[in-house]
Amino acid sequence: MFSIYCPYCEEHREEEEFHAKGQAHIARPRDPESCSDKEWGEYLYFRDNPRGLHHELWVHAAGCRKFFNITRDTQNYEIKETYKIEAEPRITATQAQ
Amino acid sequence: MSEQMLAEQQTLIPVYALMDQLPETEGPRPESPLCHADLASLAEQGSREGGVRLQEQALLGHLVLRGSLQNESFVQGFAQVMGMALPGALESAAAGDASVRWISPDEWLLIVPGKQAFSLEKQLREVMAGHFSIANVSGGQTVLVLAGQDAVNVLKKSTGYDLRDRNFPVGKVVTTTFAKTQAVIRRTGQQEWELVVRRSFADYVWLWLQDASAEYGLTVTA
Amino acid sequence: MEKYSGFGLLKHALSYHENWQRAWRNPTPKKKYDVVIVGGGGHGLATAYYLAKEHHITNIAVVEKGYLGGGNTARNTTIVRSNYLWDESSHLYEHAMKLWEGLSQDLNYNVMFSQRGVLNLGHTLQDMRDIQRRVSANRLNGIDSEVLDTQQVADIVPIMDCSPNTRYPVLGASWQPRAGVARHDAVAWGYARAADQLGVDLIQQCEVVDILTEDGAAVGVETRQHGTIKADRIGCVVAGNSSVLAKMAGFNLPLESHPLQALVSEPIKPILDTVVMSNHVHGYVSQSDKGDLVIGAGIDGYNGYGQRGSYGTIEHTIQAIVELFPIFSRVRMNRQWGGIVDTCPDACPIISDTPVENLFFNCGWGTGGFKATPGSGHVFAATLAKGEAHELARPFSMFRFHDGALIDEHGAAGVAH
Amino acid sequence: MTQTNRLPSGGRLDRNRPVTFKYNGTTYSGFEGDTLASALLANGVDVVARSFKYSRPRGIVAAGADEPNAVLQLGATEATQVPNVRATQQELFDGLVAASTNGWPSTDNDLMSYIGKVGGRMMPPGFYYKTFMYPQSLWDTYEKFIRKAAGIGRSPTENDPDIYDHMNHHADVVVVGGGPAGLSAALAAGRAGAQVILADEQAEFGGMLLHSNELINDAPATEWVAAVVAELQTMDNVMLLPRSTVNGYHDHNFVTIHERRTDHLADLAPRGQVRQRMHRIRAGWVVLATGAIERPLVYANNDVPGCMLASAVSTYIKRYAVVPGNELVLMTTNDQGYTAAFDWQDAGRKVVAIVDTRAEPTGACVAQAQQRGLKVIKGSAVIEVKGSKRVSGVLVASIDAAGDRVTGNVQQLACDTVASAGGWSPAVHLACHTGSRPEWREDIQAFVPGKTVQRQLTAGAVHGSYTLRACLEEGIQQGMLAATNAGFGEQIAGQIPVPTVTETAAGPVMTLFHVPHTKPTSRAPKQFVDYQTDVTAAGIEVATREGYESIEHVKRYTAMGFGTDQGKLGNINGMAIAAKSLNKTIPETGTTIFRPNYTPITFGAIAGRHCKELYDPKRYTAMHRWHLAQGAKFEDVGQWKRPWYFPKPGESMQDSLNRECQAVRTSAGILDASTLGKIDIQGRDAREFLGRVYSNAWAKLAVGKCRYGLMCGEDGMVFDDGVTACLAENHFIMTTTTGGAAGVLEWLELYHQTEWPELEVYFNTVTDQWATMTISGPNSRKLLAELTDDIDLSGDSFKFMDWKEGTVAGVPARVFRISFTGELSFEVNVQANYGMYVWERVFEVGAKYNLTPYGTETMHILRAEKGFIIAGQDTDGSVTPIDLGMSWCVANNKPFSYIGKRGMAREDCLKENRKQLVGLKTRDPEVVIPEGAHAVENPNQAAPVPMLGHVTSSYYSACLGHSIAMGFIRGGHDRMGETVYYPQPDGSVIEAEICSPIFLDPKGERQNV
Repeated sequence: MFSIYCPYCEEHREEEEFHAKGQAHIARPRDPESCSDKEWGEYLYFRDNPRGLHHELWVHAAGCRKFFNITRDTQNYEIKETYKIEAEPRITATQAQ
Repeated sequence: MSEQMLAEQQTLIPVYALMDQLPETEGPRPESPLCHADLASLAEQGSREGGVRLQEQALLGHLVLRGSLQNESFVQGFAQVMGMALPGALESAAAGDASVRWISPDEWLLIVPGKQAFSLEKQLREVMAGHFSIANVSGGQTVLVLAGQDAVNVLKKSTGYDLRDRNFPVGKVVTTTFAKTQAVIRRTGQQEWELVVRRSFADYVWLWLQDASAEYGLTVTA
Repeated sequence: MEKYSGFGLLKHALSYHENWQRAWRNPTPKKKYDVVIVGGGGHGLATAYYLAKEHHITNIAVVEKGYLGGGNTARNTTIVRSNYLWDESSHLYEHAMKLWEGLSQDLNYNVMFSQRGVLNLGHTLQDMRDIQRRVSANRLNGIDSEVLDTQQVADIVPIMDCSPNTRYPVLGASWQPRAGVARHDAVAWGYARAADQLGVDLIQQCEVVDILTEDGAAVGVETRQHGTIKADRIGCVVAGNSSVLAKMAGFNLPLESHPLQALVSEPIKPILDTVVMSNHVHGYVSQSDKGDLVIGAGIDGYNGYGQRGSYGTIEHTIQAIVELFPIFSRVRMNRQWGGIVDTCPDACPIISDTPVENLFFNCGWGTGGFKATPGSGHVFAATLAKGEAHELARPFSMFRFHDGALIDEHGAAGVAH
Repeated sequence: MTQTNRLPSGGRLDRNRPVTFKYNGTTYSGFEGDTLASALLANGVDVVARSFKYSRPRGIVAAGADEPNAVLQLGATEATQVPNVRATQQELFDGLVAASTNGWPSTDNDLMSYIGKVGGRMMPPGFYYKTFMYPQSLWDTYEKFIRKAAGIGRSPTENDPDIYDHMNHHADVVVVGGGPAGLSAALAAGRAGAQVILADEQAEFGGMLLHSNELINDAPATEWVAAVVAELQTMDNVMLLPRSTVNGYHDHNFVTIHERRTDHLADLAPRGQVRQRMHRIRAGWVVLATGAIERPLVYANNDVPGCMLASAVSTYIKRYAVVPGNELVLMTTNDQGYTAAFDWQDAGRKVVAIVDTRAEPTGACVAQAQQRGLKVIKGSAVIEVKGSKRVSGVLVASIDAAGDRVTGNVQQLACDTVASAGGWSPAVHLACHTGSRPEWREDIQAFVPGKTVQRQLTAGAVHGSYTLRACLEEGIQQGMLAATNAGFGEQIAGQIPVPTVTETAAGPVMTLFHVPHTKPTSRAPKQFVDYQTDVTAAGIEVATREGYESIEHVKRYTAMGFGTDQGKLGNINGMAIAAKSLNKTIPETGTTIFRPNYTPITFGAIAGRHCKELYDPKRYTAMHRWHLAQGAKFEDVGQWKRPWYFPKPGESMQDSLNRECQAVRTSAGILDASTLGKIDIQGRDAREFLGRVYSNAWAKLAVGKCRYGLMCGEDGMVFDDGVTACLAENHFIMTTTTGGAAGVLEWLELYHQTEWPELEVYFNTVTDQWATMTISGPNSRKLLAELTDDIDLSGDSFKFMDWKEGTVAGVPARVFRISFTGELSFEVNVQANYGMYVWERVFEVGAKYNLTPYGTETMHILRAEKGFIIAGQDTDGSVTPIDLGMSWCVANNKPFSYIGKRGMAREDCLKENRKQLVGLKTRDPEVVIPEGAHAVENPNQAAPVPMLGHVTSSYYSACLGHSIAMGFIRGGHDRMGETVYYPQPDGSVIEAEICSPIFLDPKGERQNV
């Protein structure tokens, strides 16, 4: 059971208040029409799904209803940082190596 | 179309739909979300002093305010009309019989006497400009007050939120899970909490509270 | 290799069980194989077995980073059924079902396949519509499947609360009599022993750290313990690690890996003779031959390779079980654990060639892996042998996520108005 | 019966409170303070179980959570049965009823045991994998016997009368275990001012000190315990939880504690009391002080009743004043073991011999044994036990220093009890729960907690510090450290003195797990490793011989550790034996990982109050009471309770539906539509936003107008629909499906927050705010006119898809002229507080129009007659608006590429012959095609039959006088008039013609009356 820091409520909350929404930083193509089926498919379905550091989107569903990002280790479940939706992660896998 | 006509037309087209949802006469009988539980008569029977006291503050005016703290007219306008400032994260404020709760960085819940909801929304809309919204949800939720020495134990059974004094001082407000629904919980006293719950879940919350209070004794107050 | 039998057992008893042969060898890998299968779980071992048995390719290695059958094969709730909605999946799972039905004899290893029937409960009108739809499709596909009403369900599982006063009353169910459960470990071991017997090298404690390619084609794997192992074709069957291996080969898969938890009660005397599954009141339960109630939980919402999920998920599952079976309230949960399920957006697997030539993937089974084991291995073996997808595997190409030809087994999301 | 083994004095019993209980039908007596196990031993009960594979008689071997044998059925009534209760952990109460589980006719005399004796040799590990295969058809029969033999206790067959609940906590420090280390840790952290929770599974705090002979501050250890507990009780920042097992340690320091509040009082909780409570705790820091579990030695026939752990013998004597026998032989590999013999002697019973496996033991205890006149046989071991239902003697022989083989002659000693002390295994279980692997420590020959990312500390025996002084020291240190880490503690650092204890010089320990026998393991009498699962040393050797070499394989192949004790006693011995037969070290062989629970936890406690009425919220509309009063039948839609239909007395469901439909078509009906999701949308860019999330156009929707919209995913598949009204230039109200409400709001927020934050728009849910009643039918206008004087309802002023504001029954209302039935319809929305009032007024005036309440089923029929879809019923996440024949609801000329547009343009979505939604008319108008039925071209084909698509909605239409249906057909839009076939389970075939899904009033004139 995770204890998650909500960057908008500015405190830790219980996992029950949140929903995980998958990989973060997947921007909708600016011009979908110009995407090939392949490109659109990659956008829709293909994911990094790393074993290790993962930047993921969560929503504080039972709290402030804000979406935000978490950098989490998918192996030991340690949360390295949480940051607002417009922000970039400070901790990345490349740094970790 | 001349600019003047255009301007006229725009003034004709309302930007927001403002509606007084209360009848003019006393005729129509309102029913609070817990009306069917008939707390009033329970209150009369419930003379026994229990470790937990419960009261529904029915039929109040609930307004959801959305806006940015960067929007001065929104911030100022609220202060001007309500005589208090919009509270910061997880804080609440009160002025007279009006109280306001932080819900999210761009959302506040204002609770006022039922009859004031419309006029206040009107006034607020008049002084506020730019990007903001106000939604009257007076019929969509209700306020329950939970008090007594064991109130905190009932809450501990109902939510995983950290209720310790150092984390949850009087005046703090959080939106969190409550049993299998949600509530806006505000600490209003050392042994007193206010729950705002949605109408359609009110009966479930009522059942839950009766059950969770059973071992301490529940007293319903009018 | 000796044949297992009651008589053999007696013979060994007389010699104090001192002369049992190894179920499989512990070979050191050769430099090169015709086919290297990465992943020594049920699916990988089955793939090796059918490659050797039906396609007579025996120069095969199965490389496993841990021990045989140590992944999801060892962690599932052992349910076997084939009553899937869409033609593509039901054909694949029914293909597996037919293999299950003769598996113990085929492998000469008792996988304890117990066709005790599976109930999928319906609790809402939309549940029942979906059930009727699935059953109708199953029957036309030649799969034994029927719709039961509440009373018929109650007759099959008298200990379940089928009364109208539960929160979500049981309105009926779909029933597949040929479905059931099997002994999960035995499936891996049975395939391992049979594959070894046909000459397949099973190499445990051998972790693949890279997939070697030469101008766009896979030529071998680099392993942590045994260096380079060359191969003409490589099949990856590594549930819970698929995306990691795909990355080594330089591409992404349409997968997310999630924790899936399960638990067992203490062993109790026989009380539940069939498998009960409910999507709406989420939980599924059967009773193992050991007497444990084997209970499956829901998938945790976040990505996780930790082989454990959140306690809240366990709570919700137990609540569902107690709601369906109030008499189990005083029974106790003995142990819980978790697996890693690779889930596809359309809840169907990937059995496919890949952007890399000679490299094939069999993954994305989500919660449906164990029940498909023989079928999955069988069609993947054909795919590896011929270098092109077996006809039953064709719809499950990873490239369906490009053209949009998904096979959405999520079914109806839930009724609206 | 008399308590033959009870000492006249001593123990921590309340002798003034005698207790009587029943075991296997016989009444026995004990005292308050007894466990069921201590009481059984006091009464001289030897056999408490039969092993499940060999049906061998089994007795009590341990005194705590590690007991593998004394696993009994508890409960005086059917409803209060509890299977598999560990007698060593069940406190005795007056009227307790217990029974052993296996054995026929009785556990004492079990006929199966003869089969066990004979057939036992036929049951090596995994024997069932090797047989029962031929023929497959017989497996069912084999399985019945296997299942019957397996299992221990039985489930109750009546519902549980007790209740369970949860309580959440946040604590700075959670201390697990109330022994010397745990008590010290709690005291240190408590004094530092941290909020502390101390949990121990036993009724009393103190752990091993409760039966120890050691002195703390020159007084009996129990006095120190009492003092510490007393001080902790005075601290209001400390919560003490006795009878509470920390069953799980989860990620981010989340700890679950199972508190048994009434199990020591009766098997049914006293009225109004909670039987068991799960504490769900978010801990700042966790101090594991879980102690260690003594290792039994593995020797021949070591399962004969009378074979026990040395520490258990001491526990029974000192804590419960019970001597579990008369003549003791003690076998030990270490000094601590001697204590059992001393306690035994002090209890006035005979110690036959102390068999020390060490050639030259040097500890002070050896001298003490000699002073006591006890016979110590050095460099030897008990290699075999004699006796069947009770130990009658032992074979003792000298062994080599490595403990690999018997070196000398065998002598037989008569005795009735064998205590073995093989050293200690730290209770690392909880440390493993969060995925951390234990580490092997060569110096103590045991696994200790490994590296972890949790905020976890350990103190005392759990990480191998076995002496009392070390436990107290570390407890204080770690308790202090935990408090300091949690932001307390500086002020009192170092202020807690370590109590003085007198150390006794201890000699080196011998590493021995498996005692050799004169015969090879395969031929020696059974040497049990895991009692409960009947796993023997020979069995483990067979497993490794067959190539099951990973410790996980050994475990799974032999079932070692799969019992209800989860191998607390056996696993380490099993690993050692496997390692030896593989010529590996124990760490090379590896350990099996422990998972929750530490000890089994009641399902009811995990479910808590979330069952029955409280299993899941029931959501009600403002008019629910009225529906109840009318005897409505309800349908579950999401969490909502919606009226399904309103049967009149004596009506069948179809009767009601026909009546409700006719009322709407001929006069007026009313539907409670309050459950539809409603989202208030405000902001300058609200209109633009709608255009992006709906497939159709919104740019020109004027104030006062409503429009229907389809919502698709990025894949182009429809996932929700509804009507959205333009309340004002920058103000809209969107309706969603009942089930989809929450999802749609989150969907809108997702795109606003992550993709288009620049758009000025706010979304607020107002679902619960409005009571919504749809008055539908030719007379709806007349009816409504009687309730409003400020809304012009005339057709020219109040057009279809208009909305107006005014008052209905004196209550301000928004009235939408939209129709899901095809009839003239007005949807009246009032603040929910007035919903019931207005609803009742409507019925007052409605009587003369035969105003008829209708439910979801009638609504479904009426809309189906009009060919309107229901998202979720006529869609399933795989259909595009085009597939639905709703291209009129797709505006591809919109400047912004709305959600779904690109998805719809993918190759597969454009291909010919997709399944398309059509109407279906059966040849026989009376026949209703079952929903879900699949169409085929040729019903006479053999399976697998190619399918064209399924029926999504199907009803009997009373108004049309024939059945109607909607469903998918491959390329259906181009197949109007063609015939398809629906084979039925009973072999019959329903023939249907493909037609337009609009069965009634295709021109839509009815709503213009």
